[in-house]
Amino acid sequence: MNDPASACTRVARPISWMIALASCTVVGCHPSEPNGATQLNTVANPTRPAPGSAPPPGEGPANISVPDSASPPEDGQWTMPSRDYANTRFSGLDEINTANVGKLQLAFTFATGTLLGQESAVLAVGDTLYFVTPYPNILYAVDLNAPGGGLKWKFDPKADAASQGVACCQPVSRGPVYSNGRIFYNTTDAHTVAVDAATGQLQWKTRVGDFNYGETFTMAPLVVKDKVLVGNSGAEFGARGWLAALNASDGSIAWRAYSTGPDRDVLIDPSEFKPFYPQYRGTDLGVSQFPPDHWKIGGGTVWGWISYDPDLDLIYYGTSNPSPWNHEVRPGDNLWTNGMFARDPDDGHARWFYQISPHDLWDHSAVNENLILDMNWEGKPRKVVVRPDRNGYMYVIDRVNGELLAADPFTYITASKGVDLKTGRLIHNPDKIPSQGKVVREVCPNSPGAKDWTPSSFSKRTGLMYVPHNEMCMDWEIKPVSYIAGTGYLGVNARFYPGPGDHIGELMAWDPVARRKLWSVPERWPVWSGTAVTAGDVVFYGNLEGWFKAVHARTGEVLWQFKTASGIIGQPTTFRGPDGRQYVAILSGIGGWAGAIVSSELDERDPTAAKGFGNMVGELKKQSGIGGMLYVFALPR
Amino acid sequence: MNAQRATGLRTVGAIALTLLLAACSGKQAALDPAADQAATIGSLWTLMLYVCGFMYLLVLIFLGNSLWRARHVLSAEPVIHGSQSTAEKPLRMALGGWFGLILVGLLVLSLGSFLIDRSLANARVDDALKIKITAAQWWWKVEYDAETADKRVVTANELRLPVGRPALLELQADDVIHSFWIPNLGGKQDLIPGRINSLLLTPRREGDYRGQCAEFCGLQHAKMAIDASVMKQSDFDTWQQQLAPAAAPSTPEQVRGHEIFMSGPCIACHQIVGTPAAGQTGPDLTHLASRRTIAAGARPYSFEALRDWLRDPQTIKPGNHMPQVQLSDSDLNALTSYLDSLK
Amino acid sequence: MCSRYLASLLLIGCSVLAGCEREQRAFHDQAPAIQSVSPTSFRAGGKSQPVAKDPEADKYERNAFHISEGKRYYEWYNCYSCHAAGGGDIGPPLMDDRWRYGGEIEQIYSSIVEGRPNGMPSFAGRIPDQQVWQIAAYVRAMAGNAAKTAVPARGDEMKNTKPLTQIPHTPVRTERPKTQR
Amino acid sequence: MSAALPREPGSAEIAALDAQLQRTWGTGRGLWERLATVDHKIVGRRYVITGFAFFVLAGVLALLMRTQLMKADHELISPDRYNQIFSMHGTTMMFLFAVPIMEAMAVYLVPLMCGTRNISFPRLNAYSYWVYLAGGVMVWIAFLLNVGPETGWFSYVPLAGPEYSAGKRTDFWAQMITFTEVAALAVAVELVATIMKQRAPGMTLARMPLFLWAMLVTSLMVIIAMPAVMLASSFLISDRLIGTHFYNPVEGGDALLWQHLFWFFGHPEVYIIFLPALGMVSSIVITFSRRTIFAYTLMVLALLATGLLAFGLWVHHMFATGLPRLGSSFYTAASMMIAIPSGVQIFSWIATMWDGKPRFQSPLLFVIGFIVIFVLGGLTGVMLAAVPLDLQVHDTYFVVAHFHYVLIGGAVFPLFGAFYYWFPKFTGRMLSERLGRWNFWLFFIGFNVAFFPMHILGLAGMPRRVYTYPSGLGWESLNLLSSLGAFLIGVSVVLFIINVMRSLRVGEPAGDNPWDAPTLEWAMSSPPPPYNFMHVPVVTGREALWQPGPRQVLEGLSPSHREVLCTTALAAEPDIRQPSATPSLWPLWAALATTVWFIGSIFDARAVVWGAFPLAVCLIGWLWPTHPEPFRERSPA
Repeated sequence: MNDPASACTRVARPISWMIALASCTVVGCHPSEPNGATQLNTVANPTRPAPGSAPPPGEGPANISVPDSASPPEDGQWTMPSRDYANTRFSGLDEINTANVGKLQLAFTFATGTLLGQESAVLAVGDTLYFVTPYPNILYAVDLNAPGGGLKWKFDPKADAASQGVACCQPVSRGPVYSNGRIFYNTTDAHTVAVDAATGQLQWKTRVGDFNYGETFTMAPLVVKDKVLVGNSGAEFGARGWLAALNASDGSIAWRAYSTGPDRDVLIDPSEFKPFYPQYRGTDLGVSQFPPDHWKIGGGTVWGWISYDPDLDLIYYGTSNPSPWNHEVRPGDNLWTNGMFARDPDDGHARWFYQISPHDLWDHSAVNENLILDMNWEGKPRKVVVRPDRNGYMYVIDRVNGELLAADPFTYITASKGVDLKTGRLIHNPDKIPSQGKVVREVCPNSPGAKDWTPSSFSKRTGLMYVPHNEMCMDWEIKPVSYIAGTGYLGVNARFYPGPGDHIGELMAWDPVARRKLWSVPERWPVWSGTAVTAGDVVFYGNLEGWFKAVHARTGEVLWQFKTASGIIGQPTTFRGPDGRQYVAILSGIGGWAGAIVSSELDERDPTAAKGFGNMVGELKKQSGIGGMLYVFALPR
Repeated sequence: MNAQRATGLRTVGAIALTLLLAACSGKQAALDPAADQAATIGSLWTLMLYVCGFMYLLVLIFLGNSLWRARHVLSAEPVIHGSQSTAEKPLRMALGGWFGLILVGLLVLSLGSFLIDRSLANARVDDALKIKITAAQWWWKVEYDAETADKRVVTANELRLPVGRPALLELQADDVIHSFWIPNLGGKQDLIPGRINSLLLTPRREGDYRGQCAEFCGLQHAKMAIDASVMKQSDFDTWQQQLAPAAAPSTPEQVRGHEIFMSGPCIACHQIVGTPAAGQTGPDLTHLASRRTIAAGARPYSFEALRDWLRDPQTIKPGNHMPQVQLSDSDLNALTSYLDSLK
Repeated sequence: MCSRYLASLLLIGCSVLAGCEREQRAFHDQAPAIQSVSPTSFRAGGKSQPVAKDPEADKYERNAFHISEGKRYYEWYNCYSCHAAGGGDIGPPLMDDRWRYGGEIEQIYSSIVEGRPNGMPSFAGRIPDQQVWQIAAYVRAMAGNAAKTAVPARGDEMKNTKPLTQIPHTPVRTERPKTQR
Repeated sequence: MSAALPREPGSAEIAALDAQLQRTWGTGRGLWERLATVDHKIVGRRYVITGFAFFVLAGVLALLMRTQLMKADHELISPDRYNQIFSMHGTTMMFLFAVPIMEAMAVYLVPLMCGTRNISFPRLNAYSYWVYLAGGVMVWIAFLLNVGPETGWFSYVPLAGPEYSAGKRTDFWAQMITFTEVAALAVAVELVATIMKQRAPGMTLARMPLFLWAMLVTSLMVIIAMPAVMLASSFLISDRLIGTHFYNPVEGGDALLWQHLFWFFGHPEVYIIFLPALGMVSSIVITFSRRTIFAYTLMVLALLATGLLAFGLWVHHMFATGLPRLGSSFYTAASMMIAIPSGVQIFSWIATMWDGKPRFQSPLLFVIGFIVIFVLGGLTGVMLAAVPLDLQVHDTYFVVAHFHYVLIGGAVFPLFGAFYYWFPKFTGRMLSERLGRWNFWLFFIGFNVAFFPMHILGLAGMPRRVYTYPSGLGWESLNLLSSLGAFLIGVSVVLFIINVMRSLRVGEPAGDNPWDAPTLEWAMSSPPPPYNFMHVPVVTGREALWQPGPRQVLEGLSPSHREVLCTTALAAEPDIRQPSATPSLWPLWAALATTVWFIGSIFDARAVVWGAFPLAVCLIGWLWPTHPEPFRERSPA
C-alpha cells in the first residue's frame, strides 16, 4: 500500500517541495479541468496526493508555453499516451535528473506474450500500469504493489484473427487511455472497448468499423469530456477515413466525421466552417476533389494523435494519405485527406482545415501529433499548434483560424520545393512527379517520412521539442491498381534507402521559437519510438536495436542507456510509483512498419518487402531479437 | 517482249490508280483527313507523290529508251574503253543533270517535310482539350481532363472529340510499347512505359473513325482498336454530362446481373462508377452499352456479341486477360442484361 | 547434303515436340478441379501435408506462360500489397522455404481459394480457377520451386540492389529546401 | 586445263601440274574429308544451298501468313502461332537468308575474282558455316517445337523482355543472333583480308571489279554494324537469363536503348544486303551490255557513300517514339541523302545498257526487274524519311510494301540474276533460259501483285503484324490480291528449283566462259578446279578477260604446298607467299563446342563459363602449329 507521507519524505528535496508547493498554489487551487483527469484520483487511488511539478511561472522559457488548461499539473500519473491534451509528453517528475540518471536500474520486467511490434504507451494510473499488446490486443494491468510487478488482471477482447490481414504495418496498438475509472482502447478488428480499470471487466464493446473493408484500429483513443474519440486505420486498403466520437457512458456513436465525401459526411457546416485559405471553401470538396465516386475508397484515415484545447474547446487531428498510393488513380487535391481538422468535440463540426500535402504523392500521411503551444509570434502572442510532419516540414499553424505561420524543413527534402506561405500549398517537385512505368528516384523523405507517428515531446523547462525523426529516401514506381475490398490498395513499388548523412535516425531537439534544430543524437537505424521528457531535463527514447536511452534535454548528451531484448518502438512514460519513487516504463518489442522485417521474419532479398523497408533494414535482423517485454526502470534505492 | 512489258506496266498502273482511290476514303484511311494534322500530312503526301512519281517516270523512260535502242543489237565485241565511246559525253552531261535534279528534288522534299513538321510541332495548344490515354495489353484507357477531378470522364476504347477544338493527348503505357494511331486524324505516336508522349489533333470534320495500335504489342496486337468520333461541341458536351455514375439496375434480371457482377471476379478488374466496382486493370464499364464496340474493337456492340464475349472471351480474342468465367446460361443472360443497361 | 542434315535434325526436333510443355499457351480454362478444399479449416503449418498430386496442376508450374500470367495476376489481385514481391509484408514471405499452410501447388491453390485464418482472405469466386492456378504456379516460382527453365531471371520490377543513384553518405547536407514567403 | 590461260608448256606438263595441285588442294570423297574441307568453293556452295533452303522455308511461312490474311476475320492460324510465324519469317529472311547468302556468294566468288587459290583464313570460313548452320537449325527446331520467337525480328523490349515474353522463345532468338553474327563477322573478316591482300598482281584498287568493291564495303559495314546487334542481343539474353537490367527502366536501364542499338545495326543491315546485290548487278550489266561500266569512279564512290550514310539514319525507324522532333529532321535529311548515290548508280547501269549492246537473257531480265522495282522502293523510302509522313505510314503495310520493294527488288532479284549468271560457273551447266523467263515473269508479276497493293493498304490504315483484320475497312480485296501475288511468287520459286534440278542433270554444258564475261572467275574451267588457278594470273586492265593480247601469269607458288600469293593492298604488287591452312576437323569441333556453349547458356547461365572450356580446347587444336615454315621468303616478282 502506498503511504503518501513516506513517499513525500523520501522524494523530499528542497527544490521539489518548492515546485510542489508552487504548483499547488497556482494550479491545484483552480481545479477547473473539464477532462475528468482530476477526478481519477478518487477512483483509482483516492489516498494518493497529486503534488504537481510544473515549473513555477517565470521559470520556463520565454516566448513559449503550454496552456495550462491543456496540460494539467503533475500528479505522478500518466493517464493518456500523449500525457496531456497538449501532447507534450512532459512529466513534471524530477527525481530522475541529469545528475543521477546514469544510475538508473531495471526495476522489473513483464512479458507481453506477443512478438509483434509493441507500440503501446504504458499508462500509470494509481498503483497500476496498463498497456495493450499488438493483436490479440490483450490489455494488461500490472500491479505496482506486487514485488517485481505482478499481474493484476488481463483482458482479452477476442478480436477476430482475420483482421490481422488488413493491418498495414502489423496489428499494433498505440495504447489505452484512462478516464474516469475506465480504460478505453481499440482493437485490431475495429472495435472500441471500455474496461473497468479496477477489475478488468468489460463495460461495453462497440464495433465502430468493418475490417472486411480494410478498417482496423491502431490508434489510442482520446477522451474529451464525455466522448471517446477514435479514428480508423486502413488507407492502405482503401478504407474511407473518419474520426468518431463514442459516448463514454455506453459506447454509442455520438458523431462520425469522415475525411472524404460530401460535406454532411465530413460534418462541415458552412456557417461554422471557416478555413483560412480559399481552396478549402466550397461545397462538397471532398467529392469534387476526387474522381467520380472515388471518395468512397479515398482513404484519409485518422490513426494518429488528437490534441485538445479546452480553452477554445477544439480538437485537432490530422488525416492520413488518400488511397491508393498511386496518385494517378486519384487526380485532384483529394480533400480532406492529408490535412488537419479543427473540430468541436461535442458535435464534431469542423471549424477549420489546413491541407498539409494536397494530392499526396508519397503516402505522407498527415497524422502526426499537434503540440498545443502558445507562442510569441513576431511580437504578438499567438495560439498555435506545432507539428513535425512526415513531409519534412515543421509546421506552425494558428490554432484559432488555421493560418499557416511557418513550415520549416527539418530534414533533407527533394520531394517538394517548399511550402508557399501565401496560399498554404505544398509545392511538389515537378521532377519527381511519378508516372506510369517510370521510377522516380531519390525521393526524400520516403513514405514513412521524415517523421512517422512516433511522437515528439515538449519540455516546459527547456522550451524545446524532442523529435524522433529519420533521414530516408526512396525509389518509387507506380502501377495500375484495382480496388478489391479487403486487399491492399497501393499501386506502388517502393524501395527505401538511407538519405544523406552517416545515420538514418536521430533524436532532434528543435527550438520552436528560433525555428531551428539545436542538437541531435544520431542513430544507425530509423528511430521508431516515441519520446518523453521530464522536469529532470532527461529525454527518454529507444532505438530499433533495443537500446533505451536517456538524453540530456539541453545538450543532447546520452547520459544512460540500457539494452533491452528487442527493438524499441514503444512510447516511454514516467510516473511516480506507489512507493513514491519515479519510474520509467517502456515496452520493448520490434515490429511496426520499420521493424516488420525482423518480427514478421520477412525476406529482405525482396527490396519491396514491408513496402520498401526490405531494401534498407535487413541487417537489423542480426541486431535485434524478436520479443515483447515491459521494462520498468528506477533509481536504486 | 517490250510490248509485253509496256502492257504489264500499263495494267499495273491502271490497277494502281483505281486502288489508290480506295485509300482515299474510309474510316481508317490516312488520305481521308478529318483533322488538320492528317490534312497537313496529306498535302506532304501529295507533294511527295508528284515529285517521286516524276522521278520514277524519268527512270522508266530512260530505261525503256535504252532497251528500245538495244532491240536490234546482237552479240558483238565488248566495248573495253567505254570512256572513249561517243555517247560518253552526252551521258556525262545527262548524269550531271540527273544529279542536279535529284538534289533539287530532295531539297524540295526535305524542305517540305521540315516545314510541315515544324507547323505540326508548333501548333497552338493553349485551349486544347486534355485527354490522357493509357495503353495496355490490349485496350485503351481514355481519361478526359476536367476542371475538378470529379468531372473527369473515364472511358475505354473510344475517343470522342468536339469538332474544331484541338485535343492534346497525353500518351502513356502500362506494360509494353504501343502506338496510338487514328489515320484520319493524324500521325501515330508511340506509348512507351515510363515516358509521356503527346499528340495534338484538331478535328475538322464530323464523323466516325477508327484507330488501331500500330506497334506490335503481343498476342492481340491485331485486336486493339479505338473507336473515334468527331462530333459537334454541343453533342460532345451532352455526352460528357451524361457520363454521370452508372444507371442503377431496374429490372429483376438486371438486379441479378448486378449481383453476379459485384460478387464475382468482374469487380476485381473493372470499374463501374456508382457501384463498389473500382477495378483499374480492366476497362471501365460505367457506360459500356453506349459504346459501339466491345473488347477494343474486336466485335461491334450488341447484346448477343456481349453475351458471346462474356461466355468465352478466349475464342473471340485468344490470349487476352479477360478470363473465362463459368456461368450458367441464365446467369450469363442476367449479367449481359445488366451490362447492357449501362448506357 | 546440307538439306539432308537439316531434314534429319528437323525430324529429331519433331519427335520431341510432344514433350515440350514449357511453351504451351493454353488460353482456355483447363483448370483441374481440386477436391481437397475444406472451406475454413485450419491446417497445421510448416510441413506439407500429403496431398494427392494432380498431374494437371503440376503442368502449371512447368509452363512458362502460366507462370508469367500468374505474375501478372499476382499484381492485379493485389497479392503484392501483402506479400510484396515475395518478401512479405502483412502476409508472410513467399520466397523463402517456410510454408505455414503447405507449399505444394495444390496447397497454395487452397490457401488462395479458401483463405487462411490469420488474415489471408478467401478469393473464392473472385479469381477464376485457371488464374488461381497460374498465381499458385508463380508463387511456387518465387520460392524457386517451379521448373527453372520456365522462370525468367527477373521481372521488370525493383530488385534488391543498391540503387545506382544512391546519395553518397556525407554528414554535410547539400541542400536545404527554402520555404517560400 | 584453263582455256583462258596461256598454254605454252606441253599438255603432259600441264597434266602433271594439275595432278600435283589436285593432290595439294583437293578434297577427298570420304565423309571426314568432306567435313574437314576448307575449300572456299565447297563451303560457299554449302552456304548458298543452306541459305536458299532458309529462303524457301521463310517463303513458306510468308505463304502461310498470306493465306491467313486472305480473308477478313480469318481465324485459320492462332495469334500465338501467327506471331511466331511472322517473327520467324523476318528473322529467317534477314539473318539466315539475306546476309548469309550474300556472303556465301562472296565466299565462292571473291577468291575467284581476285585470282587467288583460296580465301584467307579458310578454317575460320569452315567454322563460320558450321556455326551459321547450327544457329539456323537451332532456331528452326525451336520454332517447330512451339518455342519460336514471338516478338518479331526486331524484338522490341519490354515485349521481348523477361516480363512479357515467357519461356525460352526469345532466348532462342537472341542466341540465334549471336550464332549468325559470329558467322557473318568471320566471313566479313575473311573477305576484307582476301580482297585487300590476295588480289592478283596488277589488280590495283582502280581495276577491282565493282563486285569486289561492293563486298569490301559490305564486309566493312558488317564489321562495324554487327557488333551492335550482338551487343544488343547479349544484353537482352542476359536480362532474361541472369537478371541484368540493361533494358529495365526500373533499375536504370532503358527500353529505347534496345531500339537504338538494334537500328544502329538494323539500318546498315539493309545496305549490307543491298550492296552485294549492287555488285552483282554491275557484273551482270557489264557482261550483258558488253561495255565497261559508265562512270566507274562514281560507282565506287557511290558504294562508299552508301556504306557511310547507312550508319547515320537509324533514327528514322524511331520517329514515332517521341524523340525531339527537331533532331529527327536531321535524320530526315540524312535518309534522303542516300537517294543520291543510289540515283547515280541507277543512272550508270541504264547508261551502260544505253550505250552498250545488251543481250536480254535471264540474268539481265532480273536486273531490269530490279531497276523497275527497286527505284519504286527507293522512292517510297524517301517518303518514309519525312517525319510527318512517316508518322502516318510507319508500321503499316506501306512500310511492308516499301521494304519488300527494296529488299526483294533490291536484293532478291539481283540474287536470282546472279544465280542464272554464275550457275554455269558453279556447276558447269547452263540453266534453262525458257524456264528462266517463266521464272522471271512470274516472279515480277507476282511480286507486284503481292506487294503493290500493300502501299494502298498501308495508306488505308492497315497496321503491320496483325494476325487478322476486321471486314468493312476496304482491306479485303487488296489483301486477297496480295495473297494471290504471293502464291505466284511461290510458283516462280518452285520453277526455279525445278530449273536447277533439271539443269544439274541435263543442263547444257557451259564451258569456261559462256557469257564472255570479263572477270577472273571465268578464267578457269567450270566448275573450277580445287586450286582455282594453275598459275597466278596477272591483271592488266579493269575487265581482265576482255583485255587484248596474251594473258600473263606469275609462277613460283609451290604446287606441293598450300600457298597463296599476297599482294600489296593498294597497287597489288606481289608481296609474300603465304601458307594457306590445310583441311581440319577442328573448325567443326569448335563450331560444335560453340553450339553447346550458346545453347547451354540458354538453359543454364553457368554454361557461359563451363561451355568456354571445350571451345578453348578446340581452338588450341585448331591453332596448333603444324606448318614447319609459317613464313617464306619474298616471292620472285
